[in-house]
Amino acid sequence: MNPAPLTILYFAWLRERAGRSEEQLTPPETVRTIADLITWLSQRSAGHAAAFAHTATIRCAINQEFCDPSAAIKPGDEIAFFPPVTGG
Amino acid sequence: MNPAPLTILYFAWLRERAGRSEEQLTPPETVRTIADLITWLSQRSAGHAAAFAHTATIRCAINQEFCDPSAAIKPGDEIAFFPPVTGG
Amino acid sequence: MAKVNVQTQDFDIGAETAALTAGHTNIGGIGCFIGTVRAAPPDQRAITALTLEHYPAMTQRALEKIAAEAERRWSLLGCTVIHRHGRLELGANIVLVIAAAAHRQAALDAASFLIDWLKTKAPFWKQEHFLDGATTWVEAKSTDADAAARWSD
Amino acid sequence: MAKVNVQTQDFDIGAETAALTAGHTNIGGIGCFIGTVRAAPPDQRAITALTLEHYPAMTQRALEKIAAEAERRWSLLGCTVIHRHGRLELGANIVLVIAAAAHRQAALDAASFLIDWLKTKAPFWKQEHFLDGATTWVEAKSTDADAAARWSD
Repeated sequence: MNPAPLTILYFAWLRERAGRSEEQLTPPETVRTIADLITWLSQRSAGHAAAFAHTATIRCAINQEFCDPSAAIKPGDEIAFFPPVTGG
Repeated sequence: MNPAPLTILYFAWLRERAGRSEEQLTPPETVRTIADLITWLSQRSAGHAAAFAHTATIRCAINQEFCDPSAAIKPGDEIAFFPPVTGG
Repeated sequence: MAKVNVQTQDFDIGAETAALTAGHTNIGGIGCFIGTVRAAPPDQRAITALTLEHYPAMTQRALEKIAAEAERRWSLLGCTVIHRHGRLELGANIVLVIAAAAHRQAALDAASFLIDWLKTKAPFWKQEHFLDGATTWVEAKSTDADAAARWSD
Repeated sequence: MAKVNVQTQDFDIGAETAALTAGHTNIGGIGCFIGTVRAAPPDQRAITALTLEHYPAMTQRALEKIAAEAERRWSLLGCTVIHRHGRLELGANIVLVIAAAAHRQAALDAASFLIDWLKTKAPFWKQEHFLDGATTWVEAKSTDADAAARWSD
């Protein structure tokens, strides 16, 4: 049985640069953390590369909780990438 | 011509103790400050004496502006006595 | 110029906020405070209502001075102060302050300042009514003087 | 439990305040903040509107956590947080926070806390619309991070 895919979400200018708001992907087993995932995603298209070009301004969440790039991911997780929040 | 009388106003528990909310009085010329006026008023009745018994908790205003007991008074002034304010 | 009202009737924070902001597009934040008649804590004598006495000839002017000071310190784009007097039942509104500014910190700080200064510089006196018909005058709190002193004269 | 809404439609501070306080007699103070869409300063490019994007699956929960933290820190007797999303014109309401407590300082501090944490911990992103149809994403301000940091985690 294959592992459940990740759901990857993009918001604000990451969504615009990536050219998509959501995708379902199953990265290789070597992708263990958010940082690994960013490296892997960046190689998928020019849009992905543009979205992840400035890692210092990218924030992320796993299953709707903010997390650090060092956070571990597991099959089936919902991973969201976005700029620092500007609500209120 | 006689000098214009002072208008003396009492609020809250000073009003209740003095048994009046307002009176028109012309003190002798030796009454020059609020402190002098308090001393003079205290001798007018038991109610006045009770109203002014605890000078530390009495606040005052001359012509609708807060003032100190050392402030000078002049004929025709509106002098108000009251406890520390408790609005809001 | 601030709107300052001293009145017996209740106020409507929605209507007051709408009036304050109408036609403005440079407001980014609005800070408000409402003070209400609170029941006594369980370990104290039960209050049924308050009566707010004030010094009519002085109150309006005193509140206008406080509002003008807030407008000056925080460059407010709008300011409303409404204080009720007379008998007020448990849960009733007593006072409303609203401060509108370009940025949130100014709006919130100005609202805090308005209520802190109002507590020590506006000529109102609260009388508590108890269940048995007795009354007592509320004593000024040193904590209110301390709060007002945060905003030096 | 706080009332938390994420919605496109406008809110009514009068109705929200009334709902929050209905039936309570132990509330002494209500602190509120409204954030609104502000025109750009004269020396900057003119804004015509904002679009607020958010992360639907996360927003409600993030706001509930912030509100629960405020309720815990200040023993609030009521708390409401409403945040709009979608396109919002100049002058429109964006966000409302209300905190009710026994005493005014708690109510005002909790309202400040709510908006400060919301600015850095709720998944919303503002896009500015300009007169010529161009758009840009608003950058996060370091002053917002500083304001949120006043209330340590």
